[in-house]
Amino acid sequence: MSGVLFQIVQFALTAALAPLVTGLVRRVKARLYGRIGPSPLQPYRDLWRLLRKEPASAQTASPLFFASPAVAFVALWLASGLIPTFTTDLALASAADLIALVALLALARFATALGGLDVGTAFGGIGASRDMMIAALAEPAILMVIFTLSLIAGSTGLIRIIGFMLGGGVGLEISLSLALIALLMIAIAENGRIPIDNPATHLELTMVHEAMVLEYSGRHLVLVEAAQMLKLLLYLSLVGAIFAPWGIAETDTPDGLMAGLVLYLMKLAVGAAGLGLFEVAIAKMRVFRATEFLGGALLLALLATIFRLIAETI
Amino acid sequence: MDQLSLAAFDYDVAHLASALVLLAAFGLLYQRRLPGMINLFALQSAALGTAAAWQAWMQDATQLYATAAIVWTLKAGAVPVGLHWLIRRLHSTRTVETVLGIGPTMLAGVGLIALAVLMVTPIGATRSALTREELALALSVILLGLLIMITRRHAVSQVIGFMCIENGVTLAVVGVKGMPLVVEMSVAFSVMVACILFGIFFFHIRERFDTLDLHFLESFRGEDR
Amino acid sequence: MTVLALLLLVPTGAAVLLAFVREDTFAALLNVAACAGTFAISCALLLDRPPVTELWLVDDFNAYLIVLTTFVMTTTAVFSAGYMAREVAAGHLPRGALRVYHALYQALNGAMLLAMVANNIGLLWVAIEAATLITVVMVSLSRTRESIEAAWKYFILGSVGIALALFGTVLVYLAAQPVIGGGLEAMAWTALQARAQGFSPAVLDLAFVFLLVGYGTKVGLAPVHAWLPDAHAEGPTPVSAVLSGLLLNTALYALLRFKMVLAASGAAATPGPLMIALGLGSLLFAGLMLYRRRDLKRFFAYSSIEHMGIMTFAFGLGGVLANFAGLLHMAAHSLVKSAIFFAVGGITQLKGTRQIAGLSGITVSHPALGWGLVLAVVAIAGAPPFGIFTSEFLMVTSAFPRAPALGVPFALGLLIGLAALALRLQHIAFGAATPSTSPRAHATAVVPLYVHVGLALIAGLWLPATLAAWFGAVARLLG
Amino acid sequence: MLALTVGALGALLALGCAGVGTTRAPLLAASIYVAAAIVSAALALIGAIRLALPVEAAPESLILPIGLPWLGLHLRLDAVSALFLVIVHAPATVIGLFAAGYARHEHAQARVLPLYPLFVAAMTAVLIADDAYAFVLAWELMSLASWALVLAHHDEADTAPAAWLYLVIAGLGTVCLMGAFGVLAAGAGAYDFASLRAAHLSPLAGAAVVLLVLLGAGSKAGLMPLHAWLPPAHSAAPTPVSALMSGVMTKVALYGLIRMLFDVAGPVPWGWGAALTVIGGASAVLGLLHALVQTDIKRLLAYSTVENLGIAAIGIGLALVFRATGQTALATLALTAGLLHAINHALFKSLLFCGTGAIAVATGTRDLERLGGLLARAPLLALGMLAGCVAIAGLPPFNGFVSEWLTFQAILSSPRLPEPMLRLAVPLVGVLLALAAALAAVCFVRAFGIAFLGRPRSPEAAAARAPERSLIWPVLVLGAACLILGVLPGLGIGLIDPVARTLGLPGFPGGGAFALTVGLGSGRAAVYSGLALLLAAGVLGLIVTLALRRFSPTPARRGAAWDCGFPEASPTTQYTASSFSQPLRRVFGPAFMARERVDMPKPLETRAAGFAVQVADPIWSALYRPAARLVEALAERINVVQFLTIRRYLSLTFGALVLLMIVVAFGT
Repeated sequence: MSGVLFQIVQFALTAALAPLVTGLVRRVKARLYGRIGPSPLQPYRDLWRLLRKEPASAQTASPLFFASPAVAFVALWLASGLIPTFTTDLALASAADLIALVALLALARFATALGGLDVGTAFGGIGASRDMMIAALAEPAILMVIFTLSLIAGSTGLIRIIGFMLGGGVGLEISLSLALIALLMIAIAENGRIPIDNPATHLELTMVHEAMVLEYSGRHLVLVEAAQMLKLLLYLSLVGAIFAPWGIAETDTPDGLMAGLVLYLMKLAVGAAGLGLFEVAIAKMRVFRATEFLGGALLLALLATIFRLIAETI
Repeated sequence: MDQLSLAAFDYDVAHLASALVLLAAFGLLYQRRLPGMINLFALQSAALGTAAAWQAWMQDATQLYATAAIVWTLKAGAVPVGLHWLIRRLHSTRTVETVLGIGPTMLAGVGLIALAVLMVTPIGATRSALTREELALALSVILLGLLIMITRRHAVSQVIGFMCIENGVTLAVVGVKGMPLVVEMSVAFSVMVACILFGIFFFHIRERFDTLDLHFLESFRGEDR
Repeated sequence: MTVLALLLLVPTGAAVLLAFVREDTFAALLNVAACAGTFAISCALLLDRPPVTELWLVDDFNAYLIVLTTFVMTTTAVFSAGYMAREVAAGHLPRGALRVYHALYQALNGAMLLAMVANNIGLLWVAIEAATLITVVMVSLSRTRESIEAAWKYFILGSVGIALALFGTVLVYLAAQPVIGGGLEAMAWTALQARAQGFSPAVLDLAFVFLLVGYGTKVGLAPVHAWLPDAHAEGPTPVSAVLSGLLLNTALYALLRFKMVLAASGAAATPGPLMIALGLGSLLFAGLMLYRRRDLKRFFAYSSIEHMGIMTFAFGLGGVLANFAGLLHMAAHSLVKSAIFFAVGGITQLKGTRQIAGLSGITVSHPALGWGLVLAVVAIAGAPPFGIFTSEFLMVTSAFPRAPALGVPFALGLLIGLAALALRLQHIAFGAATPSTSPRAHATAVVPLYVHVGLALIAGLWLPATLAAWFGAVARLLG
Repeated sequence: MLALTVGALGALLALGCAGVGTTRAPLLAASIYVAAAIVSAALALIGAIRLALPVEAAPESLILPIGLPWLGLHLRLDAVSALFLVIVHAPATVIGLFAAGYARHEHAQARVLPLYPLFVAAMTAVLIADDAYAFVLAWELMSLASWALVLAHHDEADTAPAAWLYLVIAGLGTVCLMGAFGVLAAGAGAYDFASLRAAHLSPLAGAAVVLLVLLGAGSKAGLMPLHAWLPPAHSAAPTPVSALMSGVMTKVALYGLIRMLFDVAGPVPWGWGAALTVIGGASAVLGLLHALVQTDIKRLLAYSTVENLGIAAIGIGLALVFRATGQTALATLALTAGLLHAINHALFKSLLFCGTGAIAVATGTRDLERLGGLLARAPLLALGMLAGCVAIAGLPPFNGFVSEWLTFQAILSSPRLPEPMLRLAVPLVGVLLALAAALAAVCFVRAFGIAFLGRPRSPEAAAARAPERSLIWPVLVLGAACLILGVLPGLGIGLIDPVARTLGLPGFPGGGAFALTVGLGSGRAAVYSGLALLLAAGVLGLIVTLALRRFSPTPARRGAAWDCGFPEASPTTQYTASSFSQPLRRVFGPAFMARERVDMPKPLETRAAGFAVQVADPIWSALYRPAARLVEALAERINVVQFLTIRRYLSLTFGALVLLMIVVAFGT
């Protein structure tokens, strides 16, 4: 019963926090660039404004065009709700393991790409094709990370993994650190951050994700943006849940939950700051360099698996 | 004189005849002029006939006399005459161009005879000496005949080669004791020979077996390449 | 005995009679009637077999071959009745050629039957030689230069082969004579098989070499096959059908009889490897030759070489299964291959050419004939559910475990053949139809075709028990 | 029930004969297809009933008095056959109904109608055959019928080569199977599976059997490198036939693999399982890479068939490995994964082919470059195809994801393997599978997006009208089936469970009708509940829609596309199929020897710029072309023998004679 309750809280929490995280990242970047920058709450205002606007769209747009942002948003929301953030006692967390999580992300991407192709403009095509290419390279990498984790923890279920990590049975492992780096690289790629893509750009030929969603406006754009924000949050909390599981309550005692919640917020803050710092530090790369970037991630993840296997063999 | 020496004498005569056949075959291999080949063939057939007759007398098998008669009349008589007439009729060149040089051909012939002997030796254990050696001779004659056929280009010489094969077979036939149907077979054979001669004459083979008529061979070689 | 005498006398008599019949259509009918008569007689032969005499023999082995021969001769006669008439009408045959043809047709029938029922190796030889001479004349019937050259090639190579075969026969007698004693007895299959133990293996081996090369020439085994493609291509199509379907089988029958003797003698071990070598060689050689053929009839002639190789390989492999397969293959092949030649005859007459390049889309222009061809070629390629599939299944399955080194090239050969057949079949049967002289295919070509294919189907799915029993018995004797 | 099955075969044959006459009667043709579909439904039902029986129930067997005289035709219906009866005939039913609707668009009906029921019958016969002869007979009949069906449109240019290649590779497979059975039967005449099972083989002979089976059944399943026949044959065949060949016949090939490797050929050493797994992985990735660059939808689907069969092969291979290393529970898991994927693929591949047929009817083309904007013109068809694309892309909540998930779980169990080599190899296969899964998404975004979305790229696409209902609802039905199996995977696993136990493996570890649970003991466990996710998503979706309704009521305004302010770009400015796959074509260029030719005019030149891409299958040039060249060269070389002179032929005779004599002289 409590599981259902916490699950609802979790959904609400992720939905509520997502814009804030994005805002934080922007704020940090602005500060590092020497600007004051908008308040972290700015994204909420943007979304609200967009929501109230009258959406305009092409005549050629089909129903699928309007459905796809919703599907993507729901898939991502669902996925983000499956990651234990402050407690492992979630009704749904046991209904889907990491593989299912990745599949949900893929579903969201599938829907977005179709939306990009729908209107029939050149940019939609560019964005969809490049986004799918990046994903096609990122997905094997993340699955290899999952392999490593499940080799260590003995399951692809997040709860078990977190339990294992918290159990302290695991020391500092090469494979784990490799997996972490790989996961971070994938997260950057998947969220269309620098150096793969620039969320702030509107120079057509450098766009990936933005090009895909060029045609959206009004409430549809809201869903798109929100979905992006959710995705960022999702990856941050995923990294946090796996590699910094401290504080996630395994038994629902009030203070345990409280601690979990607070720690989760702190993790997010740290993650956002780190991301901002990283983005400021490096420059965007050409689209086709992305393959090398992701190939590196895949290699790292593979190395992690192999190290793990060797460790098991010896 | 006791039986044994008499028997020995019989063998010698039989040998002599068969050896003559083989010798003639060798001569055919050596001879490069058509008339010479024809005469040699006549000689070979005569020797064969003698061998047949001798065997007929030894085994007192009447049908062998018939065989001997056929051989003498047809092969030693009619066929050579016919061939002489034929080559005159075809105005074919007197000397035959051989595929292989005479020397190598002779060597090959010797090799074939060696092979024949090699094939026959294991038989010895159970057979009486006569048939074994008869067999060796017959086998060599057949092989030599085949060799003649493939080393000579002229149609007539190839016919002679074929008939040499046949002589070898007949030699074997008369060699073995009491073989039935010998006459029928030799008759059937003669029919075949007759057909070949008829064919050569009828189809105007000028130079060689492998051309009926040169200019349509270009158009037809079984299939256009 | 009387039945047997009838079996031989009817064709001979018919041959003599037909030699004097000038009226072609009547002659054709008479020809069919005579064949049908021999077929009926042979069936009677099946019901009660005549006792084995020192000259005549009907046993499990040749009984079915006799019936097969008479049957195929009958259907081919039906086919030729229509076909030859059209050939004459088209002016492809000289006047009066049909008289010779019909007479020789019956003579050939008689010669082959004589070869089958003879219980005497000498008589067998005479019969096969007669058959050779007869077919030579039949091949040269159209008097074109091509046909004459083909006939000449056939004649010379055939004669040499026959001569070698005679020497082999003499050698067998030589081996038998000391054990059995002189006389016809020493040339009778029955006696040879019964008392083969005492024969000198060395003589038998030597004999078999000559028989293999000699009769092998008639079977059409590479490398002594050379007469076969041209003879098939240049002779009238019914003759090609009979050559492929029956005469090759007859020669193979002779070879197998001798193999039985060697198998019975026990000591001699040569036949197997030699036959395997020649069979495999023929299979691969013919399979490759198929690719370069442009003449339809010559194409299928090579396919006959291929199948003769397959059978020879199977018999060389020996063992009950392989021998059974070989026997079944003999029957199925003669049915299907003659059926193919019926189709080919019909097609070449409709399209007016024998060049594969000029033939296309038969199933479009003449569905019945076209699909008949497809069925027959598919059957010859060893596809189910026809008899040839069954035999090839048995061959492959028994070749692989016993001699993988042989099974692999054998399978490869089958594949090469299949690929070539499929390639040409698709071109001939499908695609855009080339112009044809008549919109309708001729019933005399189509009906026998489907009859044969149907029988091949039965052979594949439901082999009559008695026939299977005979095959089994013979297969054991073949060693 | 076996008797009923045989009766059904008879009925199908009768239908085939009935089809011979009907050339120009669409109605009659349709009714024959419907009848065939009814028979298929009956057969599927029979299979289901048999599966419902307790596993201990002895399999029915039957001996027909045909076939080899001393053997007869052995037939047998056990759980394995029953499962594949379902796998084959459930889709075949729908395809039959689709074919009935498609009949009026089939111009070569006379060449399809008689063979279609024969083809179905042959596939069924393979499933119930219980002796080598019957098996090979049915197998080859299946190939033959499908070959003739591929040739149905023989008037089109590239049909003949496709059919020829297909027949030759099929022949290779058949010969290999014959060889395998031969080694098992060891020259004795007993070909019934019962005695083949009893065969005791030397390790070498056993290896030969497995190799031959892999070649024989693998070629039919379209596993690399024997996949070359699939794309051309599928694109040449009439659409219902392509659907049968791709969706159904390949499953019969899997049946052959399983029947031989798990049942008849006895236990197989793990090395072979590993080999099959690796082959499967390679087929999955390479197949998909090629699917990615095709523009003919049917070719695309054919290559994706190679991919999916590869995935199934991974499962089956792992099952072999696990069984050989004594981990039967894991073996069941892997086998279930493979078989479940087979079921799923049968469903969505049939769907996609039927849908392609409908597209072709609507627009008259299957070329992606000429399609576009179909969603607006045939919305229902688009819906069905979307379901199929999502399913085959392996995305939840559809069925494709479930089987891939299970396969991943099986791969993740590889550390339990004793051989270190395997432990390292299997995860690499995992990478391949992951890559394949990701690429599948790309491939089918492309397929659906280019065909159904955007604006029409050609007049015929613009003029397209929705095809008639009878072509659409089969697609929808199959789509629904895909969804149901994805949400309730328990149904599929329930079907497979008896099979595993019939093959001497334990029941499925875990299970659960609603939540698919895999419990592997010692704390290893994983859960996936499509149903729960679907419900949650439903709730969240409801919330989203309500929220939007509440806070953003203003209706959308329609106008020109924004497109960064470009004015009214023509449809030709859209991304095309080949431009969509261009990035990946670059990344994986070597895999398909992609050659791009750009022809850019100089400045001040007035001619149009040109761009051409050509892709080729490296395996083709590495394996098939050399073989063809070799045969050609040999044929050329020996062809001189046809043109010798009589004297030379005589020399051949002479040589043969002398040679044989020498052999005899020295041989004995």
